[in-house]
Amino acid sequence: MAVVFIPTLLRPLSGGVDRVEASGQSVRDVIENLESLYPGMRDRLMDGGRLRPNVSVAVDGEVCPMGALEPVGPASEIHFVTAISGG
Amino acid sequence: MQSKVHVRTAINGEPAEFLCEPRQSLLECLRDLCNLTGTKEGCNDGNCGACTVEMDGRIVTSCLVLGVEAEGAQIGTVEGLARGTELHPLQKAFLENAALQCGICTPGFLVAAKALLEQEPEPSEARIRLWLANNLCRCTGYDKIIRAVQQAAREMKEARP
Amino acid sequence: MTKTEYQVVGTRPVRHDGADKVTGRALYGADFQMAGLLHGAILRSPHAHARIVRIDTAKALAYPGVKAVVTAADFPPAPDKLVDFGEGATPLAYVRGNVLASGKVLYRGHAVAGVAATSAHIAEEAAQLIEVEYEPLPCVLTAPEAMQPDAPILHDGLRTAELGEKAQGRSNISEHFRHILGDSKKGFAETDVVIEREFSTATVHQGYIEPHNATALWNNDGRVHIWCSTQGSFVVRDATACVLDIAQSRIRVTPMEIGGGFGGKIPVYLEPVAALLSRKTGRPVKILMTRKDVFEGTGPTPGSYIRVKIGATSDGKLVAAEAYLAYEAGAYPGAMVGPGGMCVFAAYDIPNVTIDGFDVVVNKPSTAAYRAPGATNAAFATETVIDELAEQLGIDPVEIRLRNAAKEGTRRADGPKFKRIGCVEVLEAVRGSEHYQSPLEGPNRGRGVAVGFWFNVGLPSSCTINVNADGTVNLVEGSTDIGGTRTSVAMQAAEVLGIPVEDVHPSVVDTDSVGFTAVTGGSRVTFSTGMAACEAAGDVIRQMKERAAKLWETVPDKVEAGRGSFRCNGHSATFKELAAKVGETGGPVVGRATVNPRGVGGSFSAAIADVEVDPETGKTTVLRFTSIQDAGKAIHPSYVEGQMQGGSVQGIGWGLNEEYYMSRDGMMMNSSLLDYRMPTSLDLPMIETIIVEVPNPGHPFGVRGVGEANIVPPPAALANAIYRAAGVRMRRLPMSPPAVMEAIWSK
Amino acid sequence: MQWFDYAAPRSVAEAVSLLDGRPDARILAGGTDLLVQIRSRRRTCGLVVDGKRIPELNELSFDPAAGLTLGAAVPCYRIYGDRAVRSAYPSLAEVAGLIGGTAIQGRASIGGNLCNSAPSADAVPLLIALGAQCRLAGPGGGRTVAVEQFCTAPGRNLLGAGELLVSLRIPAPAPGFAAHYLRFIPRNEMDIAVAGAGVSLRIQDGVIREARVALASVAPVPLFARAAGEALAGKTPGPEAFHQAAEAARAAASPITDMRGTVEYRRHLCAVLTRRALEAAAREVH
Repeated sequence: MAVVFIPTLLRPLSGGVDRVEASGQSVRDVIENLESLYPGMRDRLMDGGRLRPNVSVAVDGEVCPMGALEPVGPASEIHFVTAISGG
Repeated sequence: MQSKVHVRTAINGEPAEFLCEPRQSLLECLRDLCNLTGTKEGCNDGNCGACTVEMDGRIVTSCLVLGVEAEGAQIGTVEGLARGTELHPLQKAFLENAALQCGICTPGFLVAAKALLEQEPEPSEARIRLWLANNLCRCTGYDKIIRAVQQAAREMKEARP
Repeated sequence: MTKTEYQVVGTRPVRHDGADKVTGRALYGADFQMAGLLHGAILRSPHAHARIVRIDTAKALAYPGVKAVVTAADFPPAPDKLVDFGEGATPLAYVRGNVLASGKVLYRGHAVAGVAATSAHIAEEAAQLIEVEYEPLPCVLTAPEAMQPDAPILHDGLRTAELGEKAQGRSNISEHFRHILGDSKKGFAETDVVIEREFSTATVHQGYIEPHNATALWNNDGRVHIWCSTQGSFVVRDATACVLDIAQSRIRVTPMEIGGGFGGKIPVYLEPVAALLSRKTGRPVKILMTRKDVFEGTGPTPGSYIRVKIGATSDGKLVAAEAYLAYEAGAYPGAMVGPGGMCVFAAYDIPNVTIDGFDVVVNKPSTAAYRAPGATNAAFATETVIDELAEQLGIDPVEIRLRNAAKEGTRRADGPKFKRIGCVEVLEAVRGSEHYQSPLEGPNRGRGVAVGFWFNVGLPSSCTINVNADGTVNLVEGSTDIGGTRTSVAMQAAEVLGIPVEDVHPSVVDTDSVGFTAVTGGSRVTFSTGMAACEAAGDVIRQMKERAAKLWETVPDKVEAGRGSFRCNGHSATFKELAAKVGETGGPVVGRATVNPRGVGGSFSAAIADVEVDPETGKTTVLRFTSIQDAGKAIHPSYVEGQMQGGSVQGIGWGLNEEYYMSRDGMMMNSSLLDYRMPTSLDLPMIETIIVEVPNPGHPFGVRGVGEANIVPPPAALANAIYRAAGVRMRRLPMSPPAVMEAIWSK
Repeated sequence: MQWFDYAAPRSVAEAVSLLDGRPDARILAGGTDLLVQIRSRRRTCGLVVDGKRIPELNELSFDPAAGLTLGAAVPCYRIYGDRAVRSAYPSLAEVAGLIGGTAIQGRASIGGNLCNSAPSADAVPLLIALGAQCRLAGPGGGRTVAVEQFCTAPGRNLLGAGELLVSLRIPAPAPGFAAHYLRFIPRNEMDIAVAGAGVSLRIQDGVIREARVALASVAPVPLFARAAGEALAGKTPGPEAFHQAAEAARAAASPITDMRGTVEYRRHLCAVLTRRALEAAAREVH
């Protein structure tokens, strides 16, 4: 099962838990499973099947261009991070 | 009555003439009337040096010269630096030293540096920095520009008989 | 590990566009000419905050030579949607509102109307004839003031967002984020020394020498062609399409040469206005900004208010840290405080961290990216607090950083663990440098160091490589070249193909002629577009093997390729020889690749600054300066050095003199290059460079982007140096002579 | 930029007749201030009268007895390039090299610097210290005024309708005379003085016989700090005398707070710069 790190601002939804195991083949699956654990989580992270604007996902430390469609490994670490651009 | 002025001048050693409004700067006349767009506008108030040209043997910021003032003058622009296909030693040195990044300030620096080396063939680093302080570059931090001018000075010295 | 031997990578060839750029032939946006061209001008708001009551364009339209006037009323109705052009998602209404103000003006310099006329002078005169009746409103100019409950509100509809949830009630805070790692309260309890300081930094501008420009032609077939100087031609296409509510395929953007950007030439300002004016007139319209327009009407980088608290044990181990960052977004949200929060403690392995960030709108120009956006402000705070800690603990400032340096596996405050990074190597290079080792002598002199980080980005790039019969190739890319990237990209293709870099002819083409390519920004071109070039070159090699196999009557897999030659069963052919035969073996060879890479390698950079402070005037002179940066692998070392030197000097300007000096009513008082004091050649020493190479495993040659991290440490390094020279801790940028003098007086 | 007409008269009389009755006419010398002001709509102008083709405005001549005649339109580079100026008035050569950068000095003139009448004009405090006189020409004939009387308010001076500055006359330096101008700018070039101090000293037999001090950027006009100079007369050059003069300069200053500095900072700089300029001038005498 992948380890999902709950973003600080969503920890009220998880009762303060900062990481949780969740299964799923893709980031979207994982979020759906997270939703069943902590209702309300999905809408904070996704909007219409895609990650919300300005939310990026990092799987195993790499920011993933495919977002919600990104495949997730059985022991992946998943973080939701600020999207970075640059000058 | 608003009427344009016929100006006869010489640009890069060739006779040139144009018809301009008195309010048009030499920079505008070069760029818009003579199609010499190598001279750039960065600030239009004399503080960036991107529009530096030679006028009667002196460098000036062409944004602060009226086109009508070019009557009878000798104007030198970046387009006049190379001789045919042979680049000026400064142009070569700028390329070899990676002394340009975006390149927008480069024409002004080249024209200014050429005037310096013609007047003072062996300037010190401090002298180069002072002379070029009228030319802003935001990309390079000046380091490679100064080195390029130093290299060109050396090469021009060696090339002299 | 053995060092890979490269033929091209790591050499210093002359850039492909060099001759054009030293002869004045290179065509920048302002140089564009076309038959029938009209010239535009923009009318800008004289108020920092006002309601637009009425706009009367009659007098302007009647002025001889004027062909058209446009205002926000000329935009089609705005669909309510979010748009993202690579710099973060934002409501379309905000993007459009910044192009031409609608209802309210939100900063002095806010564009209100555009005019097209037969000459630029006439357009400018006519703009002054547009009558705008304003109802001035109170303005708010700094983040702390704008966050007050009774502050004037810029946007009635703005609600504070916290990761997908919007707060109730109007506010100037568009976003709040928080990162918690460990437990900072508990952490501080375990420390021996805690230092907490407040900082503020002024709004500064990227200061590119070329003002913004755009020419647009709304053609009779309904397609719009735009020529402009931009960091991202596809961004201009997509943003203009959104603003005008037309299909992006109706727009073609030809990127002209660009005279500097540093993040500031990503947003659109003039392009949609020029397009509207062209539609009204049926003629091409060119608009050039003045320098004042650039300062007042484009996107500088945020001013900020920052609090940083760091605690350490007596042996110099950092245990806990907290940061509070409030960045001024300007008129519309998007202050890049997110990256600031991700970078504020990035250089350190600290187990207990809390970071709060606020994106705050104020009545100043809508900010844009500027070289490692958000990171420099944050590092100024952190790196001066670290310096104080080192002093209090009696530890060398480089040593304390090394003891706590982030490394592979260090968990960042925002969650993920670092991959392979070069923070330790950069700090070791500082410590080992001749500069740091040599003593600094003399009165009123001091040395400071600081370190900084920038993530860099990947994002999509496309590339095609066409093989010519003479053995050269034409490389087609979409990354506008601001500092020699045609060459750094071509070098990578040449390395893969095994041919001289002079045999690669790179072209930056328009949006109809190459696949989508994201902006030249985020230090991504040599990384991402370079990777696309590598892959396209690999595609060429694959096809060339097929051609060789045909010639030698074998299968492609049996053909070996390397260093520009192909071999199989005693046959061999050089790339050039094989290229001559592509016609007879099946026709043209075109390699292609698109990438959207992960594996972006972040870059650490450090600075060593030696200064002398005149105790009677407060003026700081930079005596010696060294920039150290991890480039992963320097493709073209001269251009890596150039990025380091340029970024350092921008950082020096930011640190010492640059600022938007605002009047109380929101007017920038120093909107010229005379009074906005960017460094001149006379203000600087040579900028020494040390390139560190900790290869990025995510790139074929190990590249880490080097465009940005170098601007991050200089202000802090200077502040630390000033402290040693003059005995004053500077916590406000810029550290201009009057500011330093005042600090000396209040010692 | 608004439309204007252009004329390039060949004589002072022709220039006066062009200016007379045209309140919207402006004399153009180097144009480095005028064109910027017209372009930014800070000055209106319907007629630009180019002074550079008038011989008297281009005169640069030194007479050991009568002193220096400096035509109003003589560009800075000619001033610091002139051997006689460099030898007799090194401070003048130096100040000509302070105005703008190299390319600006190809055009900008000291006369223009004076006529622009900015409180920050670098050349004007030095001209005051040098005891320079302005030679004006107008419809009613010519007149001569001391430089310290020329500027009347920021951007304003006592040039009347139809009147123009023809030249400056600077007395020949007496034995034991030296002058110096120092300004403070945050950058090292291309900047406007936060404060400036122009001083002159005539030292005879180890005693200051005469001294003048003038200040830039600390009053509505370039300021003749008479008391600071008078404080030096009869004193031995040295730290004590210079300190007193510096304090008198500080007291004379009435600066404002703006983007270049605060009131307090500028007063402080007045004292520092006056002292440093006096030290430099005294060094030059010896």
